[in-house]
Amino acid sequence: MYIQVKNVTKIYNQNSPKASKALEGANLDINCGEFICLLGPSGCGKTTLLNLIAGFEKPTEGEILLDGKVVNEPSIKYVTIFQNYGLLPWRTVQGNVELGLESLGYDKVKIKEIAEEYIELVGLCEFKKHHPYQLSGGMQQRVAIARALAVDPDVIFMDEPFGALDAMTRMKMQDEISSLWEKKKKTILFVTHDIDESVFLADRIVIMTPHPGKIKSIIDVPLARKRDRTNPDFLAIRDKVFTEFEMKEKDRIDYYI
Amino acid sequence: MYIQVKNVTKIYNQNSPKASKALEGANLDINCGEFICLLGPSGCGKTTLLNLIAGFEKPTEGEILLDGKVVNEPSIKYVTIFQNYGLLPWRTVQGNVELGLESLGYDKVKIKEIAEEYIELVGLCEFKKHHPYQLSGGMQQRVAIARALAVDPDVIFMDEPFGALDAMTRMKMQDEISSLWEKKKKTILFVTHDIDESVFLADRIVIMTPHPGKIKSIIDVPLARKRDRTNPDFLAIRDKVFTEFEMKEKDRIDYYI
Amino acid sequence: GGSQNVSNTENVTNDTKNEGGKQTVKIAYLPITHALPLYVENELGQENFKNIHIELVKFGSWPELMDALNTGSVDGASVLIELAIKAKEQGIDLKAVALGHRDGNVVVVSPDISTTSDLKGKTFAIPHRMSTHNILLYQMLKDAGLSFSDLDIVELPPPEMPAALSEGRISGYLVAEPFGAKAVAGNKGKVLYYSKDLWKDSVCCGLVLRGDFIKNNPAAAEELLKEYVAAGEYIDSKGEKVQEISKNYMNVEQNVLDLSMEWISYNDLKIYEKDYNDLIKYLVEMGLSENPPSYEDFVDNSFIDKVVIK
Amino acid sequence: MSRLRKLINTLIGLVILLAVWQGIVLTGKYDTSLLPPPQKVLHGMGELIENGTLFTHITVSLYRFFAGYLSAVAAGIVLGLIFGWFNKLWGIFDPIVQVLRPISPIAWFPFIVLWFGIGDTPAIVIIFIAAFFPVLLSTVSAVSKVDQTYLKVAKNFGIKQPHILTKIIFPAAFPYIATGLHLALGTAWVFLVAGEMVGAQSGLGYLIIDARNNIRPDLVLAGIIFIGISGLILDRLIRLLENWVGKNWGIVPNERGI
Amino acid sequence: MSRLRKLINTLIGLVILLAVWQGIVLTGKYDTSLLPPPQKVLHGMGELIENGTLFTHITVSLYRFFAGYLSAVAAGIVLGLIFGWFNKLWGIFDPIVQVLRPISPIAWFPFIVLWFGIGDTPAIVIIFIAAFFPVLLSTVSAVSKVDQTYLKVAKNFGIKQPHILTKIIFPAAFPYIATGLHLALGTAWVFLVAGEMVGAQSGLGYLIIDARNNIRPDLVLAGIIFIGISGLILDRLIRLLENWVGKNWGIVPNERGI
Ligand SMILES: Nc1ncnc2c1ncn2[C@@H]1O[C@H](COP(=O)(O)OP(=O)(O)OP(=O)(O)O)[C@@H](O)[C@H]1O
Ligand SMILES: Nc1ncnc2c1ncn2[C@@H]1O[C@H](COP(=O)(O)OP(=O)(O)OP(=O)(O)O)[C@@H](O)[C@H]1O
Ligand SMILES: [Mg+2]
Ligand SMILES: [Mg+2]
Repeated sequence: MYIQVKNVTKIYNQNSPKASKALEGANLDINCGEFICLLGPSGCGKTTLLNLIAGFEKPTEGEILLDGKVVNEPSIKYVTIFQNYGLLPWRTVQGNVELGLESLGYDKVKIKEIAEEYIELVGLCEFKKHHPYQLSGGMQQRVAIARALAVDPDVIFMDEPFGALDAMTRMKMQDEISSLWEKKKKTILFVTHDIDESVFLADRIVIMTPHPGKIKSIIDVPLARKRDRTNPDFLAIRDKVFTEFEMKEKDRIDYYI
Repeated sequence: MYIQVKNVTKIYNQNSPKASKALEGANLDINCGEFICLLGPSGCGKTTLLNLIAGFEKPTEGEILLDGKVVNEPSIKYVTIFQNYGLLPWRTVQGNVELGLESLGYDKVKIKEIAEEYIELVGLCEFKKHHPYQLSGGMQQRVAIARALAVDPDVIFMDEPFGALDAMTRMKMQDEISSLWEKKKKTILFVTHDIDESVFLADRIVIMTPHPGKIKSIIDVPLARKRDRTNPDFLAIRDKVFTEFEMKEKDRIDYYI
Repeated sequence: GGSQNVSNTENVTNDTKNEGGKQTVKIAYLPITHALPLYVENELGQENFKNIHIELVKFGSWPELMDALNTGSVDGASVLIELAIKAKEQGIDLKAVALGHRDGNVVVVSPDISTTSDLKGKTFAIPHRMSTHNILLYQMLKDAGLSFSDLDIVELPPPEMPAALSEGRISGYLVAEPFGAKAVAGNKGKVLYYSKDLWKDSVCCGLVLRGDFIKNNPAAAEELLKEYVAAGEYIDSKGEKVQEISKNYMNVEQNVLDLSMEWISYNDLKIYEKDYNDLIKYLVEMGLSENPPSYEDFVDNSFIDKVVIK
Repeated sequence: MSRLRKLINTLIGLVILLAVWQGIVLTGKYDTSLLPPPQKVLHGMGELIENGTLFTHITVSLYRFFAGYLSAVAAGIVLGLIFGWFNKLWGIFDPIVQVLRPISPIAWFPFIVLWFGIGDTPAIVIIFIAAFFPVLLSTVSAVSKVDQTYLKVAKNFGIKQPHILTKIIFPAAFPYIATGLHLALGTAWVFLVAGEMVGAQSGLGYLIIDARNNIRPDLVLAGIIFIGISGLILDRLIRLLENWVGKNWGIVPNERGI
Repeated sequence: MSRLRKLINTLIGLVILLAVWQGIVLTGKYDTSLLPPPQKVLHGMGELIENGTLFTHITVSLYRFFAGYLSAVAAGIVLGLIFGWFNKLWGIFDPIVQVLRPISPIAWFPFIVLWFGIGDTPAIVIIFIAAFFPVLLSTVSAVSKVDQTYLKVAKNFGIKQPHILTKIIFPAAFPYIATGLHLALGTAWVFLVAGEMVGAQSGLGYLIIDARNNIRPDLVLAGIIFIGISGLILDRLIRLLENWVGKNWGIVPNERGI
């Protein structure tokens, strides 16, 4: 197993009156090169689980191993793409992509070269001198992806990367990330609350439920790439995920909408 | 015909160097009591068309009739629910719902009575003394709906009302608005860029395309209520809408993501 | 102490108002030794007034005091006579009716200065150009064959002068009392000259009244002057209450006060024509005033003559 | 817990300040009659408290301050709402305000005395001037930043003037206005000393000026400390107001602390 | 078009101001030697321009202003970054700053002279004091408001100190700091007059004080006008800086105009 989440519980603000259990007894094994989607409604601990694996938070109980080693702190080998991209607005596209490379100790020429390579990969050559605010949401997302890929990480964590995009643009980006993944074969952990998105992208879908955050079940998606959103097999799995949610959630969901 | 959009074109900042054509030659007829969805990617003029019909903007060319009269300015008979709900943050739930009633000239007791009736309708009795920020997105949306319904309008305009909600909450709200519509039989114009959402809600889907904003086609949704998102008929129409977009958009979409 | 003096008659208006049937006369002052007769008059003369009641209004610096005097917010002031002359020249109706004091200004220098020429190239402070202190400095330099350009002259708020001298920021200063005595008593400076050595019978502070006040209330002005002159005589006769009164109005140490009292006198507070003309001559010569008011225009001795002759 | 922490921090801060001060005094570089040691200032403070004058000074100053500040707030908000709403009018008055604003109240002294005499009124006027511009400008900009959606909602629900101003614009702009009020409070308090230079016979500003003229640096420092502490208390009070606004207006309390 | 509109507005504003002023003078309520009419002030301004003193005054004032302001900016930003980063430290210094801040620079006069002498330095110090606190406080709060995501990104990409400060914190905080700089500029400029009260022999503030001593209200007003206009120009300049920051930092230019 490449990533092992062993019986992990996370309680925020432990030993304080406002303690809250964000994740309870999570177990998850991920293979190298797998595309995993964490799927669940708001507050079910998706971000928490991701942050734990990426090393931004420490588990209250349990243990997380990444490539055999206990995760203690973030590392440039495991790059996270944040919910709002986390681009530095004061740097150009080029500057943002160069950010991670700067601490890898390459010389300036090399840094520029690599950055340009990845900017080209995501098709933003024309925009490399632009600032993030001059780009659309989809383009910003691609910059974040280029920045992550540029440091050649082993794992990429993505936290609702397409949450802010409109539905059409979103589908386009799903296509892109899917084909990038096929090209680069990175291990990807992808958080979403969109059922279609998870079915379209994942090798396996980790279904989570809140109060407290838990892993409810894991659904395999044995569909070939590139997937077709209107294909019956696709719809069958989509159906399955729907059922998975609607069964137990129906009567509960009223309270936390 | 209850609402008639006759060959309407809207150009913003006309006669200035930054003039932009937001909508071109739109024609649309809507029956009383119909649920219409405007569907299309960002920038295709959905909001523009809605604002024109609601009277917030005036068409550059063409004419819009509502109940036989030319639309000139907004009226309390046609209420809009805005993209970010448009709740007044300094008023409680109750205060927000009372807002429209205050200008209808009812006395205080009557206002309170009506407001409470509609707060109950959307199931927020417990929260009537809360301020909007103390509510989740879905609950805020329901306040906006209660506020709109309270003034007993003939038409309700909704601009991406569920855009900020997560996918699960969104589905729940779709169920709710659908059953409210069946109960109250208002004419509803609903803007969205989510294909599933439009198929789930609409009697007819108005498909729009950008550059410049245009009505491309109108798709009937002859499905019974309450609809099932995994039902084959549902999926067939969903399919149809997909095709409608993917055909011409595919090669273009690259440029405006 | 003076700084704790809290007056409850805070609302000072343009109109002279009545208090217990008496007309209130507002006189502005700065808490300096030069206004001592006013303090004594306020404490001891008050009961002798038949028709008036004086109210002293303290200010922090000359410009604000002049603003109040010029605009009629007060009826009169004990003020640097040059400032009043300047105001008169600008068209404000003021009359000088008495001196504030005689002599009493000293040139204070740091210990390393022993003659005027030692000041060459050094920084020297005066309160501002429109002052007797500037004239005294002019005369002192002239006596030593120097001119203003040989020194670096700065205008400084008087309270900051002792500190500036003590810290060596300036090498000397010339200003109203007790700021000179402060440095001397603290051994931070010494007296280089007394004003009477530089310019005999120099005119410094004066009691100035507004023209409209004099015109409308000549009797009040006369009463005011009567006790004012009496106060001056009382001070010079080393009246027993002088110490206590001055401590009440100027919250400075005893030794500082004693020292500054040694240099100053308060008898014969009449403004004589010769002294005034000397002053005018200086002002014109130094380019401080182009068209100063004549003695007749500016000085009104009618009151002091009445009360002194009595 | 957090309160205790704050108290401890404040005490540590105080100790550091006193230590530095005492340290400078101990170097002997400055004459103690020019830079008095802490205990002398403490003694001066005690003197002022004991003979009761401090209380008078503070009440008088607070009276003047609030008279000036509150009237500036009222005038600034009303004019700000008007200017903010009638953009064209603001276009004309904006340059006037922008030229008048950077002028020190001290520079206005001759004219303030001319129009307002001496004593309480000029102090109030100077505090008014100091507070007025921040309030006015923040109100104008707050109105111009009111979310268009609220106005659309008002129009949609048939709300007419003056209700648009009272029910929509003012409450929508109020959180920004409150920030302006906070800012103005600080600015205005700083001008208390200047305000009490024109013929005032009491007040904290007067206390300082008088102590300065009497060459009593211990009392100057005592006055400085009283002014600083009162200013701090006023600041905390308006911060409470701001937090209250934030809570009732549905905004996360702002921590700017400016 | 919009430029022209602005110019016309400014002119209309000017005309209104002059008309009101002239109107007050014409009522005859105030002696013209106390409230001079516009033409007399204009004449005074002409006089100052002709004999070249105005130029000297302005350059001297600007020198002092920038010396004080820029050093306050440097000190405020550096300390602000440090305090903002080391929260605990700020907990201790916060109370000290909060007590010192509301104290008028005028109150510090005796000690400023004691430590900094007379002439240029005290003016610079007073402007420094006036500018320092807004810069410091806005920097501290800017640092505390830096989006945690940026820090996470930095950590993720293995960026270490001091690069976190220079590459992340400072640029991330800079837009807020720039607002603080704007604020500080206005505050500091107001204190120019106060600053030039301590032994300065030139400068716009001195010009006003000297005119007051010479009972020349026309020159006082001339000085006021010059100070107002210079302040306005400085304000526009820093607004350009702010817009530049906004543009290069990916923020919508702010229109607060405070
Ligand atoms: N730093 C934190 N401190 C305290 N509680 C937290 C913190 N972060 C998350 N929580 C709580 O933990 C729970 C899980 O949060 P988490 O952000 O992991 O959910 P999520 O599934 O990512 O939700 P979303 O879809 O809204 O992003 C929530 O109840 C949340 O309030
Ligand atoms: N007030 C305006 N002034 C100028 N141009 C505008 C204005 N409002 C919209 N536009 C332009 O008109 C076009 C259509 O905008 P509109 O807001 O109607 O699109 P939309 O379909 O609602 O998009 P979205 O899904 O992003 O809300 C866009 O190109 C937009 O830039
Ligand atoms: Mg999350
Ligand atoms: Mg829209």
